[in-house]
Amino acid sequence: MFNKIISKEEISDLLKDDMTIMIGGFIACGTPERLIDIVLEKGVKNLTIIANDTAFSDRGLGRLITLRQVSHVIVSHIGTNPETGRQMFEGDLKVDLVPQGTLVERIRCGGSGLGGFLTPTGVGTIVEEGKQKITIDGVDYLLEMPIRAELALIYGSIVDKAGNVVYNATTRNFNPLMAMAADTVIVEAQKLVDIGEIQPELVMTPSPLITHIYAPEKQ
Amino acid sequence: MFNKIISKEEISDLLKDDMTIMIGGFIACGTPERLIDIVLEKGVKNLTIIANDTAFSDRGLGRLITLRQVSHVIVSHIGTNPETGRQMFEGDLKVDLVPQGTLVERIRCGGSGLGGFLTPTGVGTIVEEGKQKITIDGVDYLLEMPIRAELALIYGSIVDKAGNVVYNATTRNFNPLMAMAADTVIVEAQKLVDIGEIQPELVMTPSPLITHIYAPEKQ
Amino acid sequence: MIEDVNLAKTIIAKRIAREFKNNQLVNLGIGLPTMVTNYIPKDINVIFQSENGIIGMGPVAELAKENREITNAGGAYVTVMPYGCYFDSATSFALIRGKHVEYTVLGALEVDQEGSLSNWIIPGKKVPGMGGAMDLVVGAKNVIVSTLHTERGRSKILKKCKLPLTAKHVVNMIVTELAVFKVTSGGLFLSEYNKDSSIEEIRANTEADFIVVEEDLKVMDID
Amino acid sequence: MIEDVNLAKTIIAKRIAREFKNNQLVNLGIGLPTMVTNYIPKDINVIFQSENGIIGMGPVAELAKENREITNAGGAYVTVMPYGCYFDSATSFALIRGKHVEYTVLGALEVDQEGSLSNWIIPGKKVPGMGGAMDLVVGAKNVIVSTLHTERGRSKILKKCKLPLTAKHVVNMIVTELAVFKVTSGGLFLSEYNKDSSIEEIRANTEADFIVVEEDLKVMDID
Repeated sequence: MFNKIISKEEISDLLKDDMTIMIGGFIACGTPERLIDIVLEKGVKNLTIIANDTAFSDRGLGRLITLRQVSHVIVSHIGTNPETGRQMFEGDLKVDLVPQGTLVERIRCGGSGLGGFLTPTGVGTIVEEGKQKITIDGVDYLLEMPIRAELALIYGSIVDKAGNVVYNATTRNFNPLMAMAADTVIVEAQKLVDIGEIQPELVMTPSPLITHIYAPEKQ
Repeated sequence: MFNKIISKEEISDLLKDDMTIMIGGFIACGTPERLIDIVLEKGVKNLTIIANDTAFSDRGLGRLITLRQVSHVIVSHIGTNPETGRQMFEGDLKVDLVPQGTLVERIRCGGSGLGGFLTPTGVGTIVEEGKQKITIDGVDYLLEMPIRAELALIYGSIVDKAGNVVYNATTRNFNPLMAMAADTVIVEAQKLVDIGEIQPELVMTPSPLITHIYAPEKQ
Repeated sequence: MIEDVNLAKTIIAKRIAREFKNNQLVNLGIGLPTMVTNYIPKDINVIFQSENGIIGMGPVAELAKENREITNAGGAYVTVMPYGCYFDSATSFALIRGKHVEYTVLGALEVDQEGSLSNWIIPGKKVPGMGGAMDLVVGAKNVIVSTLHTERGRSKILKKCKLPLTAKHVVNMIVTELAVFKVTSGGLFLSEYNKDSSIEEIRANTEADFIVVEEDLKVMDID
Repeated sequence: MIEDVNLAKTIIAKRIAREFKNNQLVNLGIGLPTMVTNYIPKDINVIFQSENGIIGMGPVAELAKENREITNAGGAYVTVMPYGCYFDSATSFALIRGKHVEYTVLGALEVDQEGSLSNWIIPGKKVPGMGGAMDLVVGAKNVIVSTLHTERGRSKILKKCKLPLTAKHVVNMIVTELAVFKVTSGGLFLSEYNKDSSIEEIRANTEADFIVVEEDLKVMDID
């Protein structure tokens, strides 16, 4: 009935130079490391990466920066990966820093058919540069815009064969939001289970949002 | 450590005439019927109710309309309760109809510290009357505003003594959003359990959002 | 004309049921649209969304087997498929507005040749409210209107809706017991006709202007 | 002045720990703010929020007992209390911006007498990014800045921040090893002083203008 399991080779074929990719995770917790392996192996270049942070130079999506496959990151934090800062100062990597709450809400917006939202975060700081400011009842807000990607690579602790996803503990972070905001969504299943094994209340990403399932243990 | 269990009498004392109250539920599924009983018994008047719909004349929050305790409803649908339409046509009840997706997003906004959001829903219809229209990349959006209440009455299928809430099946609907958007939040616990009995991934409303727990079975 | 209303509705439901592909996510309105579930081809798995918080909605619950915590958007007790799941209303409408629902099928008070739809209010008479309809027609990838071709002899498909709109320029397809129309930026096209009817009968019962491209015209697939 | 940096930090952490009431929801920044957990009075239950998706965060996980799926906002492996729960980042910042977090405690590069804060960038030198700090200071009900009073002999509490701001006019309280200040619309008030220091020493080491109301002035409670 559902036929979403995909191989390493099929994923590799989906990857192109110049792509915009969202990658789930928070400082490499809840990050699809085995999917990142495939991006590394394929060696695609000039990527734009949307993520919470750039993790470490040898862990998480930081590995893509170390190998210079990325030309632009849109993130809230780069402090854990000195390589990001180095490439930025050398002029090789464009870094857009976005407040974390604004970044995740922009992703939600991009996946929810909303045209933007008003947030008080960033008012009176350099974050407001180039943005429309709207005052309501005397309070200033920035109009922040939705963001989407061609591809989202996410992590799932438990995934059923229909594509329903459960994220354990703090692996949830950006993953369920990104699953709504990309044209193609691939989940790396830490554990793949049969349909019916997940309590329906526990599902955090409904199956129709998942395009493909990658189950490294089954390879 | 946590001391959130509240009695019928204490709840009754919190209720006042002219209050704005959010009530969870979707056509009386996931509605706190026993909390509504207390509002009926107290007989407070001139209430403003924010909810998805007005349920039935003898079930759900429709009972408050039947007893003429409500002067204003902000809902997406009144079709299941002819009494609402009757009082509206007689001029006794003010009815604001809001598209369901806009209504729930306004509640989320009210609980999330956002100043508003842009939605394509309602553009070109009477819903746009009196609202700011913002055009982005040639697409028209309505700027919709946050909404909050003094009190939220919600239903929880399983509630622990700290106030963590699980909603079974379709009882979830508006409940977790309303739990974020009111100054005081009372949950009616269908089943009250000890701390530690709920899997932490399954919690749908975190305990700090719940002010009081009402457990009718314990009364 | 097909005088038997139940037969007419069955024709509409059957035709719409042929529209879906495997594993597509579909939201059906209350009433006629819900009848579509009875005619889904056996080799096609359609995933039903209910805007009160279900993906993978199954049939209505059997009597005495109802679970009071599982209802559909009309308040009826329903079942859920093994691949199903639940979510809150904010997530539900994020899915709906965010173009994650492939098809929405709704009834109409009026629909017009520009793809505008009125189905939520008759001012001064009947005011049920829009519920989730305004979000559904704006957000779903494809909007199908299911309607009897005429009501009390009057065409339901107009040049321009007169009642307050549910949304402007959103309908992709109109299915009646006599015909299937496609709404495009170039106008309303008759794409299929009921073999028991005729283009002349359709024209006589349709207020809207529509275009017929003979070589593209097909017979409605309802057998 | 207190020359021992560790002692200074301990004083700050101890004082901030006295600020919380039972069952309040608190978010602590990385570094000095995290030290506060060590000094919460035994009769007070503070509920810790971690913006990566925890309410009810417990102590750092013991070595070899780490669960790789449970980290804090700094990426360290932590534990969770029995009353704890998890959520996604959109929900986390809905809680933060929505004034559901009672206190946020953060470090500062600079803080000023108007309650503005700079703690995320030194242009051209150090650009870690703001992470969740901008949302936390705008959204939390109370913003406490924890900072050593001076750095390399220079006051951290300025008339006006010179570095790019994290937010304008948001700080409620500044706690250093020498003093506690309250930021009000009427200006910066010295509310407490370390009994091993003096108002003169505080004035000599503070660039900001501050007001002293003798009858309201207290000794810092850090024993």
